Amino acid sequence: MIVAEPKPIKEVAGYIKDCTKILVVGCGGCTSVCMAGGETEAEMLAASLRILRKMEGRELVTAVTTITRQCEPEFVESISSKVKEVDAVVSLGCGVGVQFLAEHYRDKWVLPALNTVFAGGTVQAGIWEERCGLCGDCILHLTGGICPVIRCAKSILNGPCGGSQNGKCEINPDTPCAWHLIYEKLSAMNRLDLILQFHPAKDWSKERSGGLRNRKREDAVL
Amino acid sequence: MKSGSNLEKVLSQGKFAVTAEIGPPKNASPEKLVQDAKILKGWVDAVNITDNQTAVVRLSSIAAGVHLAQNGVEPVVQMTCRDRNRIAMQSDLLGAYSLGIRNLLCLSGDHQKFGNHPQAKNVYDIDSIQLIDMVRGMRDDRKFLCGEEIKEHHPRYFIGAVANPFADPFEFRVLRLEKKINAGADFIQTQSIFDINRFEKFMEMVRRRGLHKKVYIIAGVTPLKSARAARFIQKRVAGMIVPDQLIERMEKAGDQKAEGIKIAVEQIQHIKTIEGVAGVHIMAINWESVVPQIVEMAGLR
Amino acid sequence: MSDFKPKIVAFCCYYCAYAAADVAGSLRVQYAPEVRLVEIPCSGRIDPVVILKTFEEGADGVYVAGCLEGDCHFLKGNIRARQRVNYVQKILGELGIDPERLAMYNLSGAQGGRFAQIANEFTEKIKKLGPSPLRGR
Amino acid sequence: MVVGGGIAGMQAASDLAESGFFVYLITSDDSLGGRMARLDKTFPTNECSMCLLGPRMTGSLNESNINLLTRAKLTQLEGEAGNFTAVVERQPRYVDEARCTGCGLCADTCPIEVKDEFNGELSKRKAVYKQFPQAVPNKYAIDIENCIRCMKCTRVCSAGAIDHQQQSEILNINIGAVILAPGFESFNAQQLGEYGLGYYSNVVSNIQFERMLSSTGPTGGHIYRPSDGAVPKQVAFIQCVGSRDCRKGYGNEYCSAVCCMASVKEAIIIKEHKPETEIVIFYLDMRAFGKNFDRYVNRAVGQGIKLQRSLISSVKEDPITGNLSLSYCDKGQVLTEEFDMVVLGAGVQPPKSAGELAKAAGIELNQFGFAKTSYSNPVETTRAGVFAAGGFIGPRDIPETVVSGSAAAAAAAELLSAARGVSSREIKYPEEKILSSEQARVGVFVCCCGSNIAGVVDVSEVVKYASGLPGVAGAWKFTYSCSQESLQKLKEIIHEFHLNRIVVAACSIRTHLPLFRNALREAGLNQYYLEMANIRDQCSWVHRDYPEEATAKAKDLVAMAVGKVRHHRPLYLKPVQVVQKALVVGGGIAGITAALSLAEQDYQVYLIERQESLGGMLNQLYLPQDGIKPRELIEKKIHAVKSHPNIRVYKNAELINVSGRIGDFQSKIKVEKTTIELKHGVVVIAAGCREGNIKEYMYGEDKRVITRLEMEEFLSSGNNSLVKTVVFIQCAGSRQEGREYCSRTCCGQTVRQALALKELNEDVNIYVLYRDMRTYGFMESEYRRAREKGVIFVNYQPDSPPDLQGGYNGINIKVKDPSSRSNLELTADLVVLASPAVPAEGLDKLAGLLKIPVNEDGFLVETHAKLAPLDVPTPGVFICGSAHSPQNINEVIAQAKGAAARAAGVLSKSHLLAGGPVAKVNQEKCAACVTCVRLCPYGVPYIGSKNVAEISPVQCQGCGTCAGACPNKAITLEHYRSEQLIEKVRAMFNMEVARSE
Repeated sequence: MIVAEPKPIKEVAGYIKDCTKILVVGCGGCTSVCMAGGETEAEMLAASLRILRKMEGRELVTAVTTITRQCEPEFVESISSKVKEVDAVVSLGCGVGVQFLAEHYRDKWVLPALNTVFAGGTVQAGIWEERCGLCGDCILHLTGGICPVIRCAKSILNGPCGGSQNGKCEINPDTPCAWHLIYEKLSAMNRLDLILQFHPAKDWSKERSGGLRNRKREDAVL
Repeated sequence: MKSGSNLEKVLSQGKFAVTAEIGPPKNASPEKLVQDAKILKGWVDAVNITDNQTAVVRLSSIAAGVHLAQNGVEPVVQMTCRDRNRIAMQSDLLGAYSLGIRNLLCLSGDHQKFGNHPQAKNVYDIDSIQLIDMVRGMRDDRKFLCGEEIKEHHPRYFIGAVANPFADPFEFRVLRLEKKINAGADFIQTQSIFDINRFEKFMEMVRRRGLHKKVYIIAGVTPLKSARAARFIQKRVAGMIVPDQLIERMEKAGDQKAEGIKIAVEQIQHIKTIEGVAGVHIMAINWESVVPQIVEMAGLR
Repeated sequence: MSDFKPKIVAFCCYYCAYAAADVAGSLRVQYAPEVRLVEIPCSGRIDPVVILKTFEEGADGVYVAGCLEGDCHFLKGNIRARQRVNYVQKILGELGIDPERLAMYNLSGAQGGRFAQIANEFTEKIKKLGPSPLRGR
Repeated sequence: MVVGGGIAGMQAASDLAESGFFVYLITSDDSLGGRMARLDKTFPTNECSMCLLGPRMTGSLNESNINLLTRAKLTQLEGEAGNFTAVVERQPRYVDEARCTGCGLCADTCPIEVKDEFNGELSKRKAVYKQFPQAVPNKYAIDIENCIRCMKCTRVCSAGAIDHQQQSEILNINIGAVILAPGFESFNAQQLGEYGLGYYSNVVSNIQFERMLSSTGPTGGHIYRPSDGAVPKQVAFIQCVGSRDCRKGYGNEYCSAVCCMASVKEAIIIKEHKPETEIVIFYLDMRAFGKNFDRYVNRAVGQGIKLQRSLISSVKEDPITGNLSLSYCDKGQVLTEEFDMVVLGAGVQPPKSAGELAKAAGIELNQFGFAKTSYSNPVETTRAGVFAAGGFIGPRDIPETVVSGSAAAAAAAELLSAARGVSSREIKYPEEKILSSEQARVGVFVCCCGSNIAGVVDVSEVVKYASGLPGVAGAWKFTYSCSQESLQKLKEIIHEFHLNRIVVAACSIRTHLPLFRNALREAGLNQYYLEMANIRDQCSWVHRDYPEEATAKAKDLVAMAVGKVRHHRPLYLKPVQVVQKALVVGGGIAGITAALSLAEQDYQVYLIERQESLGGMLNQLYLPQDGIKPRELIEKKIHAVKSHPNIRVYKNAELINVSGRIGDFQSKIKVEKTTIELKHGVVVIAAGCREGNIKEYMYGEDKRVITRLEMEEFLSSGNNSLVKTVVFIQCAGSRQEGREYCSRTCCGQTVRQALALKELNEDVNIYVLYRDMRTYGFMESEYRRAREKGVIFVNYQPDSPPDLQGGYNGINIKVKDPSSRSNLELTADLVVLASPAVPAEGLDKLAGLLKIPVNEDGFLVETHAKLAPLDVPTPGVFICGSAHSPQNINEVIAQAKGAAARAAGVLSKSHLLAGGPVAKVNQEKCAACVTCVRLCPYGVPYIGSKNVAEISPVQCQGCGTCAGACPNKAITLEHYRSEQLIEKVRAMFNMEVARSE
């Protein structure tokens, strides 16, 4: 899932300082699961913004709604009547959600309430961690299912670098060295040959630096 | 001869090579470099120039290399993968060669977190082994990384790589060394050795795989200035092992600097006896003046 | 400030805090009349939105009272409640509302005296802090 | 048939009805309630007696399997166990119960006033009357002896209920078993002229005093001197009036067991009303032997109540001031003190009707006139199929009365197990109105609770305020909202005003929610359309000195309840299957008795015991008690257990895990090295107690110092020829810091051991050093016998305990005798310590497994100290025996049987109802984030085949932890949904805004 985290409330309050009516839109997808943008957080943010306004002595009218996923035009459209009523929309979706809302409602300010941080998963209740670098050219079959692109601070493909010690990355003693993990995994699976292979320079054109990526599935296009 | 550099000549003749290392200044003046060149001239076979070491901005390693060369010292230009993509790197490789640089040491580079621009975006378009492969390809296959032919005047570097016998997983370090050799490394400079036993073990594994016959291994030595410095390296620098008894010895010594020099000399003498070691690389950062003394005491000149 | 009569909402779990309040009653332990009790089956039921909205409505102070730690009728609800209280305290801090206005207490169902003591203590604290910045706005 | 409408009778009747029997509950009174209805508060929790009783009475009346007959007497019992014909004579009430609405107009118009015996004749009542405001059934009755037939009542009664011509009727009722629970009476202290009751107006009996304390009593809960209405400043209590007195005509030989605590309670209540009152309790022994009693007494002493160990021989009145002077002996001196008021701690005695009833039922009475029952089965009378319960067996407090009611129910159910379910009836509520779409019309009912609430809170003001709240269709004031009359009225108002949401502002949901929910159901409303505001326990009682603030708070609480109830939704309960088997933990007398009772009632029982043999503590007791030898008793019972086809015994077995819920538990037990899984519907905890360690009195240092258990063995060996002087030291390790409770069983055991010694050798010198001899109840006779036999009892004070020195000739003991203020020096061959009874090993762990709280002393905590002594908060789990608190064998047996009856209430049903306020998933919102799955302490939620969370309403315990964490608000805890809580809070602030505007 896409993992996001709340922006400082006062920062969001700053975005909407000139608004009197806002719609706070939660997302029932990834940001719900990572407890950053579900209805609970949407309610929390709305209440927080109202409280800040109240303390300024000004009123802020908020409406709160949550849509199943902000990254689907139909769901985005489903709140059009509510959007019409307000000066601005505050989205608790990921960066995708904010943009989908902004694109769909061209004449509305759509403001982000979250910082979208990474693609990852729940390693334990309340703790999420990055796992995928969205590089567009997966090499996990070579690395024992451990991604060096995102889990190595240098994204090196022929690791580990010299900074690997006691299985930890040099830049953070709490972070495991991805290449150490790869080494252990491949060694346990008796496939060290994979790590000994020279991994040639990667084709990064499939990564974000290759320009806006899209994907098409012909038979699904309507 | 692959490159025709002095270092390559020394090594290929089977002589015990001596290299040193200097860090370029954090300014635009060649003064310090010229000074260091004067000190080192005649004492060493080549001198490494670091590439924005620890991710701190310094005078470019290629330019510094040119200054050294102009002052009679053969440089080993270091190149890291942190700050340039494959285009910039190949461009710089062409440029450096045109300025007379012949030795190149390929590294991935310290993470920017440790430097003075932790906010910088790192590149790591390619990694150090890919860099070695790329430099070798330009030399041997006369091709750019993309496969395009270098029709004439292809750069022919004496390709160096680094090895850290003190990083983990230990057993894998030799395998990775082999990977670097396979990618095209001609010589290897190791991380500073304090734990000589571990280095012995490392070399034993190297010999078992016959790697010492495929590559020149130059062992890294760093004279310790003080017990405090030793302690700092032990605790703070990733990928370094400093045995406690070494620190204790430094602490007990009356003149810690002299003791540091003495230890370095002893280490060099020990290293010289290890089969498969082709030379020493003396890394006396900010203490370049001590290099001649060590070289002399160790009986290397 | 002496005539400031704070409005305090206490979210009390049925098994301990509410029961303790009843015991305080049967023992006629007298305590501050400012506290308004809202019964919840377990302190673990409390959610951050309810707490924050209680402040928004104008509460000068809010506390959640559950069973003693380790003695939760529902095993761990009171631990969760404490975590959520901590979370809302952080948000209150961000909003510029003294996090001290929110507290978590633990007591057993038999501790009528303790219930009264908590009510008094907390009321005193809120009186010292003065009216909530949201009061009357 | 249950004879007696007091708490014992009601308990027996309701347990039987729960277990699938049809019960005739007959009482000679006009109302249910018995003695407890006369009490103001109960010890040691100071809970309002009527508040506890009210729901019970209403519950008994409303139970469809109980047929209540008032003014009815059992006159004859023919046939045999399992098939009796009971002849019941019903006295006319002269008021048609079916027609009477309890409005009270008849009493208002009645010109005749007579002394009200219910209030101890301190006030008057009419000839047509209701015993007390909360009477159940809420029907008037005519005292025909005093009625002059002026017919005023007939004319005023619009319901046409008055019928002076009513005749008594004789009913022949076919029944299987009879439980006699006619209760007890107070000793009439007028018989003891020296105390002046009846002559000196400021001398009152304890029952009169209770009535004065009661807010519905003659003085409305205020204490005034009867002579001049002044508030008394000095009050004396005289204990043992008519008890522990073997002079003919001076009362009874036995100890009445409850008066010490009752007086302490009354004293504490006076202090609560008027803290400056000086109170002295004159007593012989402070018999605070029950659970948490000693703490209660210590609290009284802490509040400045003086306890004076002195016999009062007479009371003298100053005829001018009405003051009373008491002379007593203290530390060798005779002192005289004057008091404004004297309360006599009059004891209890069998009801006057006991003889008549015994004759009718064909049972024998004991020497004191109580029902003769067996020590080994304390509810069994001399006639098969006839059982006894409550005060009719002997003096006892409320929880023991409740226990005996349950025990008698179990005994009857054992006898009649074949007939279970044959004649029981299902309750039919009117069909529920479907209201979910209708706009909320809230009815607010504000209770005065006599003066409990109204004495502090301005109830009328609250009513007025409530009626103006949004959504409120009307507000009403009730004197006692829990009375039959009020409940009836509530139902009528619901219909009349088309109410669909109800707020009752009264007392605690912990005691009264079921009652009002039931009323809603009877009115055709979903029971969850109710919200209560606790304006008594959490308002009027705790803000007594701030009536204005209390009223404001009550208004807030009412507004909050209204705010919430408007957002209530109807909730429904679903039937779920019951595993009709029991797990009994503990193979001592308690566990064995419970197991046998359940097995006899035809339920499968798993009995597990940690030790390698059954029997527990009784294996170590040799001396007969009431003619029964504990070891023989236990051997007989073990044999019965082993041969019973319904009981499976696991020895060396330990409960290691329990999951599931009431009706469907899954337990893992470890038997030696194997783990066995058992399924059962209930758990009975009978883990017992053990002898605690003693650090004092040279125990372990000198072999001549032994514990009471070691003494049992010593006596059984018969080898005691060398012993010439024996000293017993009581309270060795009990009633001290860290173990502030009484071990209860020691005083009786000491007396038995002393008598056994004397029997073996008349010449042996025996001294008993004691703090209070707690030979309560009939044990008092043995205490007296011991004194007659020459056993010397010496009192010691805890601040100067006996001092022991080991010597060649024996153990030298020095003890200070506070009555003579001299030091007594003794040399003993043997010192016997009354060792403490402490919780069994592992009880805390067991409690943890079943989520049962333990008290400061390590014993299990019951749901309610008075009315639910065998239940614990975890549904489907029951406790009995010494794991509850230290007890004597007959008491343990009664508890064990009682627990069996409580358990049978669950096991008798094939299905239980589940659901209601549980977590519910809105699957459309669920993002399957797994938070609830990880969080639930019971592991209930799971991600189902639809890839969203599912929560089974049967297993959900309703804590709402998941709802509090759900990131997308997909989970709601019904009845406590966030919006309901927020609306509840908002209501209080909205109102404030409205007020300021």
